[in-house]
Amino acid sequence: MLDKNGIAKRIAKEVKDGYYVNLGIGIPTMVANFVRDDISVEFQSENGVLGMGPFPFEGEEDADIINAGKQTITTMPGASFFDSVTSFAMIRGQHVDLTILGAMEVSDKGDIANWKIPGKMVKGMGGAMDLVASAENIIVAMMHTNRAGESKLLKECTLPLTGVGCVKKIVTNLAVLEVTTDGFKLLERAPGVSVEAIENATNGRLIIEGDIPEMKL
Amino acid sequence: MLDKNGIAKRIAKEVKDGYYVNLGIGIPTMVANFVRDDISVEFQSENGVLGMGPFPFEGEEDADIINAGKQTITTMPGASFFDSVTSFAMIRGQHVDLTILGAMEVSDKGDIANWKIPGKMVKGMGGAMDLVASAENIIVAMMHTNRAGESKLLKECTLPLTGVGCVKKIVTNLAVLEVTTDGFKLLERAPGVSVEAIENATNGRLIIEGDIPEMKL
Amino acid sequence: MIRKTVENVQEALKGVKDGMTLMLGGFGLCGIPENTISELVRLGVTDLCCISNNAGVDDFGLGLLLQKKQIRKMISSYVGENDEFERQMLSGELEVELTPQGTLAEKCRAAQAGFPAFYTPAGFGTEVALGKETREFNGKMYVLEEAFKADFSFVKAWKGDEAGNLIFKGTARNFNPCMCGAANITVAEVEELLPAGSLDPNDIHVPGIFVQRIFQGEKYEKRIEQRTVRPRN
Amino acid sequence: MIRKTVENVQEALKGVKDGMTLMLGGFGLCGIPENTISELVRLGVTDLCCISNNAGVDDFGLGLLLQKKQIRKMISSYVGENDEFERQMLSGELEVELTPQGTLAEKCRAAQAGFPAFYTPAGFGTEVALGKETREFNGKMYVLEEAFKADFSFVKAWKGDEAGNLIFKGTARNFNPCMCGAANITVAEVEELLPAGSLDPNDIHVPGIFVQRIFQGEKYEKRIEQRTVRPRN
Repeated sequence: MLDKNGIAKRIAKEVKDGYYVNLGIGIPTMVANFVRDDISVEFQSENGVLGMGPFPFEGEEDADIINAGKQTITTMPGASFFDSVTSFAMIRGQHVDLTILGAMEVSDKGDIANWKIPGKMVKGMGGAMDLVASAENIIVAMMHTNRAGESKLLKECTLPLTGVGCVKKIVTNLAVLEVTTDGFKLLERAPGVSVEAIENATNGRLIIEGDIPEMKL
Repeated sequence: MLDKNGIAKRIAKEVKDGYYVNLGIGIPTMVANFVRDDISVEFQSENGVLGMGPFPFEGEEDADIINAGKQTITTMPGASFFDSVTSFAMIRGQHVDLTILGAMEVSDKGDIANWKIPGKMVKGMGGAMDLVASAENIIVAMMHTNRAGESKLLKECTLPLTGVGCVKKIVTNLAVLEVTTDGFKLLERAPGVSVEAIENATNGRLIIEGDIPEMKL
Repeated sequence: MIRKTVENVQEALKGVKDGMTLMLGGFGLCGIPENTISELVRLGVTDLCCISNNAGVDDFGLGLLLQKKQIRKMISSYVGENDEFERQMLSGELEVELTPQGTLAEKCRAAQAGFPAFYTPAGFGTEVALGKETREFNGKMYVLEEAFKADFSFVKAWKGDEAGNLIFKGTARNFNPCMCGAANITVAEVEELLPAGSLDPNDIHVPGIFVQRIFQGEKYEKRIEQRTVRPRN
Repeated sequence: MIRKTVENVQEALKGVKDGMTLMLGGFGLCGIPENTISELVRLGVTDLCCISNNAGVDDFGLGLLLQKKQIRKMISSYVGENDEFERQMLSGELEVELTPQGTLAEKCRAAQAGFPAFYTPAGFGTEVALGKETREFNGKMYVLEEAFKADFSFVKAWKGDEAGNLIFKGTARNFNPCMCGAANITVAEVEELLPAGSLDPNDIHVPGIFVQRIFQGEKYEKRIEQRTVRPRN
């Protein structure tokens, strides 16, 4: 079973040379720490920066340079700043190659819910609805089950949707899955996790074909 | 009767302190020469400059700094350069206070034709259609009649339209007219021009109420 | 050059009244019009509709207006980090219209650029699209979203000049440019107000035509929401 | 940082084929991709559809491609100053689609920003609106215009860096920014190509994400169409 760092590490392997990548808040942000050094990747943050670097050294924080999670950041050589309209032109116009974000629920049709729990938590969708409606290549990073032990991979989402039929891949603490027209296709097991454990933790349609390899990190 | 300079001079009196003004090619461009020195005006050119100044001194021309008529220009303190999208945001968004342009024909309903003579002259509309469709305040600068002596102020335009019901005021070599729901309302006569001469040169509905003053330049 | 300079925030906010719709730039606490918000609190105008990507934190940014219950309605994309906001919303005191972030930006830009409405894929199939026209183009579904209308836009820039030209710093740019010219009156507060001619015409982020009033803010706290750092080796 | 530098114009134009739709930046002869146009002439590609605000003059700019009859269709707002163009158009050899200038810019921007179509007031009631959907919003009539689709965008900037970031000079900016990212492949030629990190991230006009290939042009003639001057006193 993976921890959050493990999920981020596995997703980092999906990042290819030359990619522009948008990272959501939480586990997705951690992906940046695990991307190979020998490839060129630029991180976009929807509040208006391309070419994000690591956190600043203490004392060098600049209130005017933050990411979408409102964290102080730095920039890399070749970075640019721009306004929100241009930022979403990048996103809506499909110039961002890979979008990684968290979710509360994903359905076996690729629907995603991650912005609202009616009557309980209403923080808003931020840029998530724009991202999932436009991105060609979306990976969801999340735990396989919620705190109550219930599956987050469902037949139908029960929470208000963020987007419809948009998720292509999911990396959880238990598995890597692809969303196909027939449901979640199991691609890889997390180290030490059995196919049965994944079946038990998955509520939506699950496709298991042949031997399922253990993921390499 | 006015010459082209006279038309430009009369129109210059319509330019108010604090106005952003878009000047078309031809007579409109000449208006800039006659605007009072004691008011602040900024000239916009739709190819991407606000705060246009006079032509450069010889030897100081810059191929990268031109107006929409492709003439080399200079800029005034406080000028800005921008792209075509932003330029037409200014125009379509009604941030430009006054638009002055030439015309081949104007109808007594405020329609304007100035971009095409079928089978003969097809230079294109450039920014004219955007300008007339959005500007709240459009003044047409033109000769009252064409070279064949035919009126350019018509009941209906005969040439392909540039815009519908958009012209508010017309300054010609003979008169200043306002476009009202009842037709062209004669406001002023050019020096030495009789009301009869204006009537004879006008084909569309012409409203003459009371004494028509001679224009002051 | 058309002068737009006003002496202070009081003069800049002349005409702001109860019940108005205001746009306010900024992302989180980054690039917010701090001096304007303080003056709105002091003025005590109420029943406001605020269009702003976020709602500040409890004791800074728009949170200050929320505390005083000056806001009737918020139009935002993300309103976390604010307990008082959540309380007012869940109790029904505060009306909230949540809008996808890119749609929010474009609704401002549409108002600025004279577009009445636009089609965006964001929110299709979600509750955001409820009651809105949807339409297919080239096999993909889009939602028709209308341009905002607002009485005032309040933005914050790094440098500005007397002609109203603005330059922003870093990610403090965010929603500020698209809100300029998107309301009847745009008021820009800047850290440094310069004479016309001080800024390179090539470097202007927002041309002065989109700004009606400009003033130099008295002080900027520029509070950081999430101070994240790495150790020096 | 993602490197996009190519060695020369030959490499930059790899993949350009007969029958393609090309966007070309510039207004008149100002800010046109001179080196790209020369190479298109040399390549002899034909049956092209060119989206460009103007069509050059007889012996410069897109006029060079017209002379060689490489263009099947022009989509432009203004095509004066070009006798050969007029001859080909009136004889029917050349297909011409005239589009209002602001609409032309926005059709590029829509393609760049992922909008399938937009409503503009320009051209309502004129032959430009024939066959197009029209619609009323708030008492005013608008025409529905669709985003362009193109195979290549060719733009010209003043300075660029290896990450594809672009900065323009003066009014040579014009249509270049909205064409970046509006085609499958965007190629930028620049007067000066710099290492990444040479340009201030605040000053970038077009972020590199919208540009796939960048090269330094061999030479720039920058011809002036209307040399207007005033006498020194």
